[in-house]
Amino acid sequence: MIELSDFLILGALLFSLGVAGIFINRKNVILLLMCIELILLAVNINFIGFSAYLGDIAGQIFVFFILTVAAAEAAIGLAIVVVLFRSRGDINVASLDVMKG
Amino acid sequence: METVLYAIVLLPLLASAVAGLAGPWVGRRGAHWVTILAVGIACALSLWVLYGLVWGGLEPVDVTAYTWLSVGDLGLEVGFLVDRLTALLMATVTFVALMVHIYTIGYMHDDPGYQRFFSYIALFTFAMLMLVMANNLLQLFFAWEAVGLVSYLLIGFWFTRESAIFANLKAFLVNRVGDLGLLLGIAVLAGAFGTLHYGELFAAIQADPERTVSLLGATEWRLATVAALLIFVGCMGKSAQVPLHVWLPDSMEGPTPISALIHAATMVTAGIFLVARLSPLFEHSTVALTVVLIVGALTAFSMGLIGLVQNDIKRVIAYSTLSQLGYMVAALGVSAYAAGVFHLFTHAFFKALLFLAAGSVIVALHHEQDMRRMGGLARYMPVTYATMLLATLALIGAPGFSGFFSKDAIIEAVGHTGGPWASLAYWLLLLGVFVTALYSFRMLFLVFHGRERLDEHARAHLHESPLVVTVPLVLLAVPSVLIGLITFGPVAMGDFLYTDGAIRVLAEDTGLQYLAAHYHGVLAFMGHALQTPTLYLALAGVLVAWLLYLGRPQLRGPLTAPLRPLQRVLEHGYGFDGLFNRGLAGGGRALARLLAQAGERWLIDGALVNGTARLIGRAAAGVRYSQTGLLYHYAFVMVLGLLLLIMLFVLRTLFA
Amino acid sequence: MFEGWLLSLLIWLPILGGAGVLAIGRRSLGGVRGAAVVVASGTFLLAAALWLAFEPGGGMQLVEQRDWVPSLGIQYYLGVDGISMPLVVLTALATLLVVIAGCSDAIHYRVAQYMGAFLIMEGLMIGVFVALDAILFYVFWEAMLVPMFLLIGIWGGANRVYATIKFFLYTFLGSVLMLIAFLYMRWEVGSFSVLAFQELDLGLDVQVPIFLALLAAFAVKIPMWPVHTWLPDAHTEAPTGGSVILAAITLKMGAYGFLRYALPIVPEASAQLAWLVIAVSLIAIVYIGLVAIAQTDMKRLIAYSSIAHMGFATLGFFVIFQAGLGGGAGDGALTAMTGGYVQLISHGFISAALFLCVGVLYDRMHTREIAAYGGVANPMPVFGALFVLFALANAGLPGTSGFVGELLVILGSYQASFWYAALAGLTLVVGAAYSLWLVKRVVFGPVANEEVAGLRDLDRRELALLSVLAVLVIGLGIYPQALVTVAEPALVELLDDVSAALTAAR
Amino acid sequence: MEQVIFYVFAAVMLFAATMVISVRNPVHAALFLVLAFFNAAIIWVLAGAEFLGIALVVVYVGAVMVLFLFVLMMLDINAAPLREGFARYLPVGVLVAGLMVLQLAAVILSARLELISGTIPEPAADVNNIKAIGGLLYTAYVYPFEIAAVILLVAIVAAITLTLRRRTGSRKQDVAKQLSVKKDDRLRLARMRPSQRQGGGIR
Amino acid sequence: MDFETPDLSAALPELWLLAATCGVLVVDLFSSDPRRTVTLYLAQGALLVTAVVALATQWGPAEVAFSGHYVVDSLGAVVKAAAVLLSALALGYSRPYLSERGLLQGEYYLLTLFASLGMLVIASGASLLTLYLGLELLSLSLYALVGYHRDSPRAPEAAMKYFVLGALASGILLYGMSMVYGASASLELRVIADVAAHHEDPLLLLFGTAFMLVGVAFKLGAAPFHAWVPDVYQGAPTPVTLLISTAPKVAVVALFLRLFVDGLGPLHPELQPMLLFVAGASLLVGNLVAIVQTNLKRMLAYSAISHAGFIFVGFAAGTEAGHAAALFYTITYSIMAAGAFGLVTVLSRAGLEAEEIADLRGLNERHPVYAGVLLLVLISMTGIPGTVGFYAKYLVLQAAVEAGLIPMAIFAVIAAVVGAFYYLRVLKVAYFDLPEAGQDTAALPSPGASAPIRSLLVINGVAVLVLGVFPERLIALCRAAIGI
Repeated sequence: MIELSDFLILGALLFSLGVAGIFINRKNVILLLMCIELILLAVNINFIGFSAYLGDIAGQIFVFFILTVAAAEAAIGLAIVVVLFRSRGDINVASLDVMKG
Repeated sequence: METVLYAIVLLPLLASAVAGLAGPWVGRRGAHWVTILAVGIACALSLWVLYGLVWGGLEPVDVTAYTWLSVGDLGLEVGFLVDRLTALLMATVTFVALMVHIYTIGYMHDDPGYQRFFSYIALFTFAMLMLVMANNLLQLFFAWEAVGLVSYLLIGFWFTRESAIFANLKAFLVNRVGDLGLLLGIAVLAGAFGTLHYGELFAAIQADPERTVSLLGATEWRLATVAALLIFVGCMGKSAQVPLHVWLPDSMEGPTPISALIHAATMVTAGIFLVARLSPLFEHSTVALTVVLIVGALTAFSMGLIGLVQNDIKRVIAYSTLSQLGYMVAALGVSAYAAGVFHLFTHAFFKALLFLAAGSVIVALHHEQDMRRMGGLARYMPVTYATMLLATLALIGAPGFSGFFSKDAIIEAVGHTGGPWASLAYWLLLLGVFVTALYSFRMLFLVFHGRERLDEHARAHLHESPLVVTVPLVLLAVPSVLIGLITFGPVAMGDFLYTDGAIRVLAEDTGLQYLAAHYHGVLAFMGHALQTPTLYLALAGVLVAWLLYLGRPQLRGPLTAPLRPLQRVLEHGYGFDGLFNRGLAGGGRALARLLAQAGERWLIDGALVNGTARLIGRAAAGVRYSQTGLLYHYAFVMVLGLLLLIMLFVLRTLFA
Repeated sequence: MFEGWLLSLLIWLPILGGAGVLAIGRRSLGGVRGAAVVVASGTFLLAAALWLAFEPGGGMQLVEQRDWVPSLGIQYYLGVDGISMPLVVLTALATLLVVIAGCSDAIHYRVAQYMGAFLIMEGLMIGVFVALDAILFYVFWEAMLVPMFLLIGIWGGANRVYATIKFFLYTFLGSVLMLIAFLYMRWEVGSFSVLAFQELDLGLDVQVPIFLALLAAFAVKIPMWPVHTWLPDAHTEAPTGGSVILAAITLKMGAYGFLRYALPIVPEASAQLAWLVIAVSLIAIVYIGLVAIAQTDMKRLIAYSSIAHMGFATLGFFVIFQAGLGGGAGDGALTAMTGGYVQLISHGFISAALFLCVGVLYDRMHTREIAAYGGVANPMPVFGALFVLFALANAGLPGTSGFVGELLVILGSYQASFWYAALAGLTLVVGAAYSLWLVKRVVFGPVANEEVAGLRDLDRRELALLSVLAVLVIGLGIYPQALVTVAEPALVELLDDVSAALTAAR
Repeated sequence: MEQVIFYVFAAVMLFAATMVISVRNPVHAALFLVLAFFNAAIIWVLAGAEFLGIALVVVYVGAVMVLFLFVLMMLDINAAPLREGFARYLPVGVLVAGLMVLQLAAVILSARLELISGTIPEPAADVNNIKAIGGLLYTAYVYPFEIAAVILLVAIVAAITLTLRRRTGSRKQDVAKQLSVKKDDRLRLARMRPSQRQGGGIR
Repeated sequence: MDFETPDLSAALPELWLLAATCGVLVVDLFSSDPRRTVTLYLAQGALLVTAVVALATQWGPAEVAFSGHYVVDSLGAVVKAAAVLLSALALGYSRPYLSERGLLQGEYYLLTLFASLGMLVIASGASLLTLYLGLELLSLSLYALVGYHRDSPRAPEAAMKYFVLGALASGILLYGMSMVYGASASLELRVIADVAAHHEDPLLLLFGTAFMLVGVAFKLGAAPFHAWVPDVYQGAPTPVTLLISTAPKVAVVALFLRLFVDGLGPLHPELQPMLLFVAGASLLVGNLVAIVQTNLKRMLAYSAISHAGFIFVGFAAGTEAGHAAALFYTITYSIMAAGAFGLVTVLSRAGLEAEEIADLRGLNERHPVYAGVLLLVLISMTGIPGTVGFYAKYLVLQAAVEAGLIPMAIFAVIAAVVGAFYYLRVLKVAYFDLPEAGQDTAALPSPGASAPIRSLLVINGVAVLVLGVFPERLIALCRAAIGI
């Protein structure tokens, strides 16, 4: 028997990893997109865990929509990455500091 | 009667307005005619009032003319109280003022500010009349300040002279110190009795003389003492008593006619009048009277001494005024109000004469005032010399001259008053007589006798002054000599000032009452003088002056050598001037600069206001620094914010 | 006939007129000046009509009450009593003078905006004095900052930016706290009517914070030590007209606030904290007076003297609690309060005149440094005479309006304590010192330099402006009863209310 | 049994996720992400969400991750110099991430909530997950479904807007542009200011 | 299985706008007009019609449709109308700017319309799902719009930052939603409200709420989730900045009200300290850092942060008055922001972005009317009475005071005073500074805008004044929308 808390802890760990990935990573912007995918995955695990626990299918449907949106988000995100690369020739996160202060 | 009073007061005011505001239209002649006419009429009417009050059966008047302001129960009004005291002063003021007006035509002949000057002196006359005719303290204060104002304007009449505008500022400020005392005294009285009308005030004090007032904590002070002392501070300011005398010698910067007016009939006498007018109040406080006596005696002696070392002819006379004012105040201090007022009265004539005569000399020498560059003028200016001599004799108290009676009466009155303070004062006043004679004749000898020390240019044009100058001199000389003989009996020794309650004396055994009781006529009084040291001291003074300045000038060096330190002290006016200029004025300005710099610029503006702004700016720069532009820092901040929210507000409920 | 609209007209005529002047813009200089003078004169005539229509002792009059923002309970609620009416007239007068003074070549840059700002400000200031709804009051109170900000900033002196921003922020900070207090009271009372506020029966624990909030607003505006430092800067840098309005009117707004809000609404807290206000008032009188002496800039000096003079007003208003409030022998409370009130109007005349005088000099010499002058009376005798007159009035000479308030406050505060009177009385010396020392250095003395020698005396416009003020200064000094008759009943009523509230609290 | 499977796959998934954020080469990171998704899919199936598990693999692994790889390779980024500073900031990152895990765990494991005791029920054998979802999607969830469609449309439009390069070589007259030309577009006056203080105090 | 056709008419505004957007898409495809006049007018027309439709069909008591995913009520109607009108305003300002930079393409309008559609969805969202989807629809469109000016050195960077942080925020929001779902077993806000009201231990709900709050605060640009705001405001093309700073804010206020009032309202006592924290931090950070900005757009961005703080004070009050205040504040702030950014747009032209504060030097000398608009807008942002900004602050403060949040109210007004400084600084440059001697006045920005846009700007400025003097209508509307 899988306990609900297992799911949630898994989600929590994954969420934290994703979030940490965003602020630890100083390299590739695309990695940030991957981290976002990790975060969404964590959320999805939560939803599915609750959905199963509650016996309510709405959680699964939410996950379905999250997947859809995530795909759209990825598309736009990658498009921005491409634009960024074209405009400055690299996608180094640390070099995104023209505007500050 | 009231119409007459209005006319007396308002005519000079109107004339002043005409001369001042319409100066360009009325021209020089218009200005002097209108003012002289107005003051002349006022003088005539004043004499008529005096006559009426004394002989004509007029009753003293106490009317309210105009409500200036009424707030709640407190009515502040303008009104006239005319009794014999007032009438006497009205007559003196207008008469002297009239003489000064006439004299001015000659004296200010070439001055571009001719109309302005007439306007001022007419205004001065008006202010002084308002002062003496007031029936309440507020109006008195109004006039008091107005007098101060006009003196300010007159002393600074030649406003392009640095020294003149310094002197007038000084005069005004020192007077203001006195005014502060007077105003507070008024506040005390108004606060206690809810009225400022003389009659009501005196009645109220009479009803409850022991009333007290608390000033500091629980300590109770007698109201009468507090009020009297505060008001006397005002008197010290206007009547230039030590230590508020510093403005007076400097006020010599004004044109000479104004010196005459200020020193003889107006302004400086206001303080004497004030105390006399408020005698019902002062009588209730022996403390106050003692203070008055000491201040007066000190002034009388110490200021006379300074007169010895002055070289400026007008400053000698100025110090003599200070000294004489001291006599008057000392008289007030022993409840010899009549003697004080009488001295005021006689002094007005001969002091005006002294100044005008000095002015005649100054004009003749083209505004030369230094006595060391005069000498031997008697033969060039006989009328001036003669009148000046008479005035000087009156001043030193030569028997028969007006000054003799008034001054002797004061000295005798003080002498017949008991108590250690009175004895001290008596000795000071006696010595003062010697000093007075010494400096007066020193001046006379230096100016009119001896070697001519004039420069050639001055000598070439030297001649007697025109009639318009000499006539007032002569006209003033007459009362200077005679007025004492005529009026001494009734005014000083009699009950002239007491019958209508103008002056009230509570004590039964004052020195003056003793004198009055033993008074047997003018001649007897003169005879009695032979037995007093006064006369001999005056004579000694004259002799010493003759010896040092005319007879044996070569003795002057050896004799005065040991006194050199004293001389230096005197030349510095006991340091009062230094104290005032550097200590008070300089100190005040230094304090002001300190406050402006440290308090305003550094503390409030610098530290508090701009400091706050700087602090905000620093904080802003700090927070701004956190906006690095780097994506991971932004994300980091967001996550920290999230953790903070959870930690502060969610986990709190978990562990609550 | 139009009495029901009189107050509205007084507010909106200048505001709309100002907008109209703005609309003329740069097209016609003469048109701008003419229109501005017409609007200002019209407003002044309305104000004169107000004086005539006013019945002394008649309580709130010419009341207009309409819904404005009904969902918030904010009303367009106007009315005048003896306290506000003279201030309205003073405002109209000062603006008229300023507008006429602005018709010279000294103001050549963006004249339409200059005039428009003054006219709009006039309407707003009148609004402050006649508003009986707290929010309406606040709206006028704050909105006034904007034209003044621009006036100082655009037409001001070298350091104008610092001065105007300081002015704005300082007063803004003070008044926002007042807004909070209003909101709180509206919560308690359900209406913003000032009169309803005054009926409010609050506990002392609530009154004190409200009082402090109101104090923050009014103390800054008046200004009181130590939140006064915006004033010298603002006065100094403002153009002449701005200084005149600042000194003559805006400072009065703070004082008016005390009379209309602080004292009647939170009497107990006012009584409780009166010592504080009295203390800073005395500090203002003595300390600020001394500071004024040390100034080297004419306008700065006059600005400091304004602070000192307003100290008399606040002293008069708050000494009442210790000066026999509620009648009694001499009735020091009424005396002091009347004195404070007269001081407001008088200071309006005198400071306006002094700033105009400085403006006259500044227009010719383009410096305000005292040291640059000396002996001005030689080339400018008429000016010199008037300047001396106003300086003497500033020093509180009897016979001028400056004396009346000081006398009454001193007499009244003596009832509270001899030492209050003594410290306040020091102004006799200190005030004379800074005023006359200024005169000595500027007007008197030998001609300081070539430039001074070349000065021309007042032209007719300047002479007319200063003469009007001279007449008012002397008139109020000789016949103060004209003002007191109008104001006294309202002040008595105020004192009665305060004393009743205090009695009830005990 | 299920528990063991869960833990194994969860462990692998966490490992993969850790590698995603820490490996040097972004291509490797993408592959590790694929691994994580696979494991997640299995866990989802364990919890009875078969449809979503399949969809995850098909949609994510099949489409989205391929897109990632495609872009990565297209942009051809040099991986080596990007390592700098990683170790330096790691402790802080780990600290905050750990703190976050602690907080989340504190709530999830809190005894007050019955999340620990709650178990995931066995998926009922007769329930058709796909059918249930499909039935709801087009009835109760029709409105969100439409919005999702619009979101995808936006993604298309946005991606095209951002990345499509219109041919720039063609010469075309732009009257508006010609008209709006100002002198300064052709001529630039270099204005040299003395070094100016940053930070905008009142100037 | 029954397949019922749902009653689509409930969502008429959304459907209309979607249809119109598709229509615009097609029309634009076939339009060869380089100025895109038809597209612009169609888009604006579509938005205006949407506003009318929303107010006409949806004003009234709340009704739920689409199986609990959609709610028809007055709040939705007002928010929709405000949002689309502001979008239309943003479009109105945009054309010259875009055309001068060669950016004038149909996609710009499409994305704006999609963003507006997202706002509509949010405004009527009655379930977590709808709200999430609406938010994503809005956000995705905005990400693309921010990066729209591809050749600019800053826009891609801004877009990247916005995107990554926005996605992170969405993730956090979703995590919170998952917790709320777990606690209440439903996505419907009505049900969640019911659960929240009767839950004896709302820890999990509260936990989720904290996460969701982060998501919402991020979208509103409130500290400490504000870091994106200045960079995005600065980097985005000015018309996009204008859009971002106006309409979406109104939608996000609706999002807040839906989530935390309709849904989690019963939790307000626990939520209040968080809201106060966010409000305080925003007021502090926004006002402080704005002081040291030299770039006008950045400064306005920080000022937006501080205004978000004020909006949060209204939220924190938690009363209906507070919510109405927040709504009013947001709408009026949007009008002011539109004026401010509109002015920047109008003053800019190809090759010169008039976005440095120093560029405004001597504006009053050159263009007194524009200077007047700037004056009105900025003093309104300061909160000076006579302008609508005063009533915005007033309503918030009154709500705060009546909710007993007097210390917060005092803090807010003091922050507003600090904030006044930087607005004054801009006015100082525009009014008090003259063009430098030797500076060629032609080198200063001059309006490259056509007459309609100039009048639009003037109307915008005057609206600030008129609403400030006669605020009753708008206040009453906002209050009615909340249900007072």
